[in-house]
Amino acid sequence: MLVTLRRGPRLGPLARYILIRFGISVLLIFGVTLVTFTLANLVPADPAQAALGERAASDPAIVAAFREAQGLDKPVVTQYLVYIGHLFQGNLGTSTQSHNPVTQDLSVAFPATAELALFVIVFSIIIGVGLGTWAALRQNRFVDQLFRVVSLIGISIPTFWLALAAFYVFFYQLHWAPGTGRLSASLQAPPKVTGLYTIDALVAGQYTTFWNALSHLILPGLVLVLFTVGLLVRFSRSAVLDVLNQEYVLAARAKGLSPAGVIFRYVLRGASLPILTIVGLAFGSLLSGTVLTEQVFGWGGIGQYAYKSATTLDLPAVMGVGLVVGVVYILTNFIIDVVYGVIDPRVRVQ
Amino acid sequence: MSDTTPHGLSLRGLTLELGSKGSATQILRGIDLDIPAGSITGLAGESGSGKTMTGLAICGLQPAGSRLGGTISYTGPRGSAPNLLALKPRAMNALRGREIAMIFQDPTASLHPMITIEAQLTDGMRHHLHVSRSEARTRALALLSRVRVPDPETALKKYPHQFSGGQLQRIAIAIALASEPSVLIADEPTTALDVTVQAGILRLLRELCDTLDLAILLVTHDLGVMSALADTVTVMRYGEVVEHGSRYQVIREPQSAYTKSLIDALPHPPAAVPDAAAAAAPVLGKDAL
Amino acid sequence: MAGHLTVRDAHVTYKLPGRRLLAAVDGVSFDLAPGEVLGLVGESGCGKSTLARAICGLEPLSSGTVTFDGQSIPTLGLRRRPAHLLRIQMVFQNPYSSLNPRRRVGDQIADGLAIAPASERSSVAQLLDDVELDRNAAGMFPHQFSGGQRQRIAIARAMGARPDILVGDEPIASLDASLQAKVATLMRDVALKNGASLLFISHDLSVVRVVADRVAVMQAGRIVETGPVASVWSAPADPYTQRLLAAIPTADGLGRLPAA
Amino acid sequence: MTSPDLRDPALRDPALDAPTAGAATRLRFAAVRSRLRLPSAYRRPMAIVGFTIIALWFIVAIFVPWIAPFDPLAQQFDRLQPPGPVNWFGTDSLGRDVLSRTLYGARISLPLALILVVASAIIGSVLGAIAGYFGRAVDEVIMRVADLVFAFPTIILAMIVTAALGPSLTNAVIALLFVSWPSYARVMRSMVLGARSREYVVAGRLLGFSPFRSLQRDILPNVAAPVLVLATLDFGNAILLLSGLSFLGLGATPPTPEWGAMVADGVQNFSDWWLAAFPGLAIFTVVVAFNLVGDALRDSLDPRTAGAVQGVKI
Repeated sequence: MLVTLRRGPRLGPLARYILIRFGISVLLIFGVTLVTFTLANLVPADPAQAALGERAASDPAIVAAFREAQGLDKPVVTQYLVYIGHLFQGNLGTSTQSHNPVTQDLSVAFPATAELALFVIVFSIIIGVGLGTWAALRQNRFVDQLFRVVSLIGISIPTFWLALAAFYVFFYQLHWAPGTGRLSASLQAPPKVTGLYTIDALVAGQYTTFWNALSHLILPGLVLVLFTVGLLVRFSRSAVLDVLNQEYVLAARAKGLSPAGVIFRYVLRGASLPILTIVGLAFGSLLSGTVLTEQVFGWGGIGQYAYKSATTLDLPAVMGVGLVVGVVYILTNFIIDVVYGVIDPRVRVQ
Repeated sequence: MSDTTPHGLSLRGLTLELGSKGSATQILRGIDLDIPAGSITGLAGESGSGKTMTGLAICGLQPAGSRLGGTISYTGPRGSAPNLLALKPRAMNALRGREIAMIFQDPTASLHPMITIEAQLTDGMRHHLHVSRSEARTRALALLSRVRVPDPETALKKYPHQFSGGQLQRIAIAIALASEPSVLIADEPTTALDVTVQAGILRLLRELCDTLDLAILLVTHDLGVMSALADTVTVMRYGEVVEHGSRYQVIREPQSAYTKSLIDALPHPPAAVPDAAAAAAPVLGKDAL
Repeated sequence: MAGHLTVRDAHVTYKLPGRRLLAAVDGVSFDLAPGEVLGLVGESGCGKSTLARAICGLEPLSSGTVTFDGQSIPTLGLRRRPAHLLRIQMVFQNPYSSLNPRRRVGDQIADGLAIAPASERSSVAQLLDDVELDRNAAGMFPHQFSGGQRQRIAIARAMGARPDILVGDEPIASLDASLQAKVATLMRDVALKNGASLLFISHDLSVVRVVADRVAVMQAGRIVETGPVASVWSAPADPYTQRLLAAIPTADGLGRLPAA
Repeated sequence: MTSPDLRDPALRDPALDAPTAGAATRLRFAAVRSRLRLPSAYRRPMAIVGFTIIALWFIVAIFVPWIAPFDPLAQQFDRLQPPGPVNWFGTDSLGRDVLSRTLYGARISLPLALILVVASAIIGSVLGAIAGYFGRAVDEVIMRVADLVFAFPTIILAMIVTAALGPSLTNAVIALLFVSWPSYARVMRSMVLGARSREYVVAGRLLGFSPFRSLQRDILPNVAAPVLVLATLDFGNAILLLSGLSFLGLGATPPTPEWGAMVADGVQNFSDWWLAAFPGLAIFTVVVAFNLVGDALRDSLDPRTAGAVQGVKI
């Protein structure tokens, strides 16, 4: 008794699914602009005073000029529309602290964080999902207990403290790790292609720079990996356990396939959706983690920039960071949604 | 073993216990059961009788941490094993799917929702028979026709959710038969299906048993299904065999009080069918005795 | 006797993804007279459960009417169920989810008693007797009972409300084969003893034959055949009913394969 | 569990003897969630460890004036002394006793985390229950706001909110409240949605329960346990976020002996490891303890991950 009412545009189910997810992501991004803008306008502390300092702020003329220059004297709705208009031109305003356009500040900070985050997420997925699966297959045995403890420590240890401890031990005491920053002071940043020093150095053939950049990545990277891996081990373990209880795994074993075949073709495919979900979440907490660790390692990324601008009430910069991180996070989740649709035929139908 | 040994499976004193040594639960308490080739052996019982666990134990798919005892001997056209329980895991895995295959109650759960029918149908035979991708595909098409899934070419490209329950169970049977096994364990193969769909599956199982000389173990709680399909019937309760005999004998002249109570609980006990009519009735399929 | 249910040209339509519509119930009409046991038979997806839910006001009708003693049945939205409709009660398919796991059995049966007219009000103990359960059951929790026992509790709870109509939505489908006929018969006896009519929904025609006076066979949202159960069983008129009957495997020990 | 046959008594949860394997899998969560077996949860050794640590920290928080050797604010010692017989945990850059400050830190973090978790659990659960039960427009509005909050990584949003409100511990709690209610709302909503169509809830409605009574009698008691687990696990998270914000200078202001802020002191005086080590350990022990207890609670709700079931041999 199925009746087809009208035919939609001739799109495959996957294309339609992706289009819908994309639409939702765009709406969310608009929501994010609204949130960053609203929050910035809630500020009870006077940004004029914060930017100009006590003395200048006591002169009404200077304050008025500042407010006009920043557009703070106009109605809120107009301010928002102006803000959106500027966004479309890639204009995030001017930082009240660095006096640079926020876009320019972010274009320096963003690749730094991207390099760290990519390094961490790739390692974490490999290690986290691998160990989580292993633990699930050895449920309640020694490896399982061991990984559970390690992942428990990973998610329970304060990232900023771990960063500090790692820096103290491996740099200050053991001298194994290089100091703060992304490169040693003696080296020049490689010519900018992607903004990721390791990749740019390889592109330029500067192998010394590459190894140096890599060695700087390792310590902050490992600190963040421990946390992200902790999260991934926990959740992929339980996702795999869920799938192991599915009848299709029993059926696959009844076929006499090799254990590896059952695990890779049946179990991991079945667990891939929840694992992807948690990868998205882990990426979010990784971005949070960078804020707390970049400060310690003087990394000069988005995290450190966010910290500086938030503590100094640098409104345009705060809005810019919130927006960029929000958009990155939404896009990550969009990509994950698309992957869902590609690997699970049932998702497209809904 | 000599060629005169009848093909099939033979269980002797099969026991299975779960849980730690101190507080173990006996799931199976010494099952004797013969599953000869070319015949459908019925295993009946209520929830918790251990009938499903018997089927799983034959395939070596008992829960981890359970302990098995007794023997399961196997004789097939390609070889024999005096005791499956004594085999190394690797050897048992080579047998599983190749010599002894299994189908489950709910095909929507026993097929992987994210893998195409082609992949699920061919991976077993590619593993066991080492056939090429294209040959596997040809075999898969033939199997789907054999279990009468319409339009096998298209069916191969589809995913499980695109089929009805009855079609899926046919596909699951095709998957089980992919490596030409000689034993098929069917665990409640029609319980999740509608009655009109069930009839088709029952006929298919009978036909496959007769034409392929399969040894089929039919595990079901439904005495109607049992009566339609099984040649011999074994009734289990609390992990023990309470009655064993030919289909007619167990259903019409049950010896144990428990079997009697099961049969009396039916909405239409067989007594309603006159014996004279029974004797004269045309009988489809084989009669074991 | 009060409690006449009339269903006239009822349609229930669902929206599916991709702008498609599914007519789950597609123009169904029937009557349920007081004191009657009507069996509604069909296979999965035929719309029999949707129809049962519509009768209880749990699904909105897209057209047609369902009336109870002349009053139409509104959809149970976020309001309380109107008092006169409390005289239609239901027993669900799954005894493992139809009882609140955190409340004592006696309290749940008392919920039914609370809405019965004072003059007809029974007691928890009496209801437990009716469904052949020990009176001590009242103090226990649902997980302490087997499926068959839980279904008896659900029947007791529904009957406590002194309904005029008891609807059983596949009440025996989840039970062991050896319990099905027993529970179905119990349900019929309890309903009739308390003066209720019974709408017994099942996919199993052989059980319906044991409990129902009249049977209606549903296929793809429509009733294809209705009549006294004995005559439908022995001389089905509709081809679908014939197929359905022929497909039932009989436990006669003869090895006869049902017609496919 | 490898067997699909949950009918075998040894395999099934005692609460559950479902008739068909399919139904059993579907029902499993309903039946299992229904009974929170607290005693067995607390009998697990790891849970006992966690519980003991939590109890010790709460005792410290309550009785700290009698436990701490010195005034946490008094600048009465030589500055930056390493741990020694007088100052077991050393002294900080203003000559205050690190041990006393660490112990007093419990008085700040624990109550604030408690307030935060309880408040966000209540706000989130109520909003989620409303969204799930009443659906439609209410649901849309509540869940779209939740989606927006989820569009940001937690601490970034908390940072923006705190920056907007001005740095202070109160504002940090408000900011974290703002970012943490939606996870409860999501969990609660999905559980209420699941429970709403459960047969016993429908049966209750058919027996004339009003929506409110149905929510209170049939739904909430059966969905409370998972929220409790979430809250327990979230407690550790709350401590981490609070101290994180303080570490960034957006929470506690000097001279408050807050753990995160104390670790931040350690960044300034990098070579004096004891400044950061002890408050950091304090955070770690509290968070681990709550995660241990939360895990044990979750396992007891979900026997799949619990010790009763062995792994699957593949």
